[in-house]
Amino acid sequence: MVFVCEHFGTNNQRSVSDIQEKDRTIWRVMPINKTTNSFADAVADIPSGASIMIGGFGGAGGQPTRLMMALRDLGVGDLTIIGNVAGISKTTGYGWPDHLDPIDQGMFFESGQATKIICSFPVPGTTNPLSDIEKAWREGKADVDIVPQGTLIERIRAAGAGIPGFYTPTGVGTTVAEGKEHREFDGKAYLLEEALSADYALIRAQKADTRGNLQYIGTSRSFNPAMATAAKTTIVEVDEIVEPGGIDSERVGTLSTYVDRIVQRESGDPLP
Amino acid sequence: MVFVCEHFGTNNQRSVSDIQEKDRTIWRVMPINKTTNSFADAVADIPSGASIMIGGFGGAGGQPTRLMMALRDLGVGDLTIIGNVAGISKTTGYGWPDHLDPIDQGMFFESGQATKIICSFPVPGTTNPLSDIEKAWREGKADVDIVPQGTLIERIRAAGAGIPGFYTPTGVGTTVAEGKEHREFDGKAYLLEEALSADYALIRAQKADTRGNLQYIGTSRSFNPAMATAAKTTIVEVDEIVEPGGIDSERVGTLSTYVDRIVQRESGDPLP
Amino acid sequence: MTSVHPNGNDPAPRLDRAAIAKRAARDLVDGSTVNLGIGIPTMCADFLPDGVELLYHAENGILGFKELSAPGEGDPNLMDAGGKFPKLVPGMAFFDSVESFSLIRGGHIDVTVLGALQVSHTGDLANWMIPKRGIGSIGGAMDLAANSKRVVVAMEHTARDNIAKIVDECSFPLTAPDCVDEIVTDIAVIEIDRKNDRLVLREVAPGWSCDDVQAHTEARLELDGEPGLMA
Amino acid sequence: MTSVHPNGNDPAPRLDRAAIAKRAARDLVDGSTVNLGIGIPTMCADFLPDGVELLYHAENGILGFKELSAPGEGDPNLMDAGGKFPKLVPGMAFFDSVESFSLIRGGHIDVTVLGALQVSHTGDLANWMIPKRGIGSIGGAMDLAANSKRVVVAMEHTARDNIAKIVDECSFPLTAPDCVDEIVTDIAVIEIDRKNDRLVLREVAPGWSCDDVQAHTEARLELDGEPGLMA
Repeated sequence: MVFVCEHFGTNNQRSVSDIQEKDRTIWRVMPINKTTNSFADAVADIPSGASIMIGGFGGAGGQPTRLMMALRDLGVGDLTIIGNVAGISKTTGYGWPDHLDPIDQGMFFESGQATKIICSFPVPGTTNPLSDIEKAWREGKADVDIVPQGTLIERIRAAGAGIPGFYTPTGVGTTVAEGKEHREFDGKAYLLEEALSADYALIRAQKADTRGNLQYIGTSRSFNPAMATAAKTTIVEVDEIVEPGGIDSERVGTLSTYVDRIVQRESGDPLP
Repeated sequence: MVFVCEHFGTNNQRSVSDIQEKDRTIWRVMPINKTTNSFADAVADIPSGASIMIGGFGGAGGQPTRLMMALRDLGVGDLTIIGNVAGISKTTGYGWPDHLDPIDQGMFFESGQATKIICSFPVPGTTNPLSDIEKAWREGKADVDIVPQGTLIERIRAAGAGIPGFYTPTGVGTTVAEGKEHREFDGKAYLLEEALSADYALIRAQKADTRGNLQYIGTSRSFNPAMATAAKTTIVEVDEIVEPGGIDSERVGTLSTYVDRIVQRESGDPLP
Repeated sequence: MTSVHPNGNDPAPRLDRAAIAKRAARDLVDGSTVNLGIGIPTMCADFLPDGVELLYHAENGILGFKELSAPGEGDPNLMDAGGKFPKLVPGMAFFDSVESFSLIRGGHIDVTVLGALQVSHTGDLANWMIPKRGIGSIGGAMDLAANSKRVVVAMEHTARDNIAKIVDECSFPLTAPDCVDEIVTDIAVIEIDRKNDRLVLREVAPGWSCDDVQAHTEARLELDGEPGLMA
Repeated sequence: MTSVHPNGNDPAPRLDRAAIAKRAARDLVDGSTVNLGIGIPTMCADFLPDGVELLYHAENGILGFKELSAPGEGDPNLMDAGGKFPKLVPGMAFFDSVESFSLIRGGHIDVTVLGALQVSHTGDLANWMIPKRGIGSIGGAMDLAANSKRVVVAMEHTARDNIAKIVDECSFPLTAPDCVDEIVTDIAVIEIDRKNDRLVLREVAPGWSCDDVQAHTEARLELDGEPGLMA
């Protein structure tokens, strides 16, 4: 056991899983195992009318694609979707490898399940065809609440962090500011923005341990870590589930306290 | 160059430095090198009257001890110090190995250089001797502004993140709330707290690359990453300076944009 | 501030600090994220019921720590909030103070166990400053007390000279109003029914009657069924 | 909204998109943290002066990216804000959207280069919504425009049918008021003197006179010395 402390300060490349292998008997594993058997099981209790955060930035990386498909298959309706660059991959290919047909949040508007989206980027570039979200909006079937991206992520972060409201310079003097409280600090104007929480967060990570600690990779962090903190129930799609210690303690991107259910993708899943 | 992309999604244990070794010629290094030769040089422009954030939590880990000693030697006065568990190690041994004499923020009050501290924990436990900060306060030589720890770190974070003010539940109904705006959200009372910035941040990290990206270890993050974002000038004490690529892109705890100067400790420094 | 029982007339020995911790530990639910304050609260970790494991949070930035390193073997880069050096164990996570207090303030701590100078009959907590010292340390106490899902006070029932700590109104500066759910002391377990602003005596120490406990308590205690025996 | 020069009477060819990007790139200072919008702004990266290297920020969570992966070789887990796949290079850093927009909103981006639908004489920027579409995408544009230390617009000087884009007052919804510092177009470089709410014509394209540029500009242009030649 001395090994751990002697080397902690000097050899940071060593991961905890190495230690575990050296002296497995000294560690006990938390009995809480958040692994869920299937994507269908993981979303089965989501009711009609729920508000649902969907992680990622737009594009395939960091998007909980299999959880989204399970929610679509569940068929519940009157959903409010909260996401970032929402539903533009299908018409533009945004963030998807060329050889794949993109899948995005538009699926819930195409299926008629969603009646509202809160996002920063619902409309593809001006020369692109309409997204499913934009179509639903034109037909009067969906409300679209467009929020500046920095304000959107900060509102989500605030919900998880116990901050009910904060002031931001972004949006002052624009349509975003309409109806909002303005306040000056040091002679400059700011808007009051409020926390944004949800009933469920569907997020994506690279790896989870069985307790629910999460590790992210590359730019696939995006909205996922903040959303994990801001929903009543957080459900995570991962490429791999490992035992505690299988994620380096220095690389935990979301603490297990925030996570309710984890589902592992099938190995060799053709979707990114 | 294909190597990078082929393996990125599948082998996350590989660090960027490995790639650099495989094909060193393809990378160019940013010309900006933030390395500073000595601790004395790094703090030399700090004037009397400056406000100075000092990183760490309390204890040796994450404390920029050598930068603090250089600032003491510089001798400038009328300083405002911003820190967390400020100045209690010397009287209690808090967070220091048993065989070493603790060094803490109290040094600036013992030397008479500091006239104010903003912190959460200036007083050692009730049965311990007075800290240097408490002594200076009793003698009327220093103001002490005591802020709840979560509010303190959030105010620092807010300064770096462009949030001039936010509402928090912490402190409502206590002396901390006196004179502050109260506001209800969903029937619950909150306090308005304002951003807290500084002229300088002296922080500590395990490793820096020459551009100023920082890597932290263990619990030595604490106040350091937020302080790096909230000061006009951020000066960093590290155990090791490496070339860009020497820190895994997944492990950058502070972005180089926030960092102005980095100083490497001597190898074998007896202080933690 | 008066001595509630100036003659110190105890009908039976009070429980020791370990026994207080053991009793407080009995209510901790498996898998909870908990923050244990310094002193008796920290000792709860040594008395968990069989099969119960907790996820320990320290506000300086760890989740999932367990026992401390042996003397002389700790590393300053792996410290807990009390300034001690835990061991590195699998499943641990490190994070900075922003994230640590987001977790606290956001209401994600299931249970906080802490010590107190005074607790009022409405659950007000005072534990950060003794007025006569003129200055005190708030640290993370206000965040933890105001925002944890459940706040348990584990402490000795009275201060020196039998001064009451469970009082009608706190005379010491508050850490947070209306926050304490349960008080575990060396002579009683008291539930704070915060909806009705009343203290309910749930358990008494062996050899102590309800009247004995009341005699050591400034605030009025109510009964809701016969109190059990602390064990 | 009217055509400022209905006959499209150009005295000389306008610069192409690459030349606009090249001119905008000339003002970028070595070591700056920059965010380049989609289109002409992105092309700035191809025309940096010798010895200048920039730290590229993409709001989805990268700092320090450079060129893109070859077609078919990108990884969705390493995307830029335009949905393309950069290469992994040493010194890169990944972070989440909270940190990315803290960097932006906190004023840590040295220069943002972006496109525009309209810019007013006071530096108001409109670039997120065409009113006739009825809906638009804000994305990170408001945060970047409102909070970057310096905002440069790189765009074609007029819209289709010679409709003015540099106007007295924006008729399109604003991205941010009073934020643009410089406009680089295919016929001119215009500084926005925001203290005095005036546009100063700094450079003209080869073959273009100040009057020619003014004829394509709704807002009044002022001179502060003889304009240089764009090159």
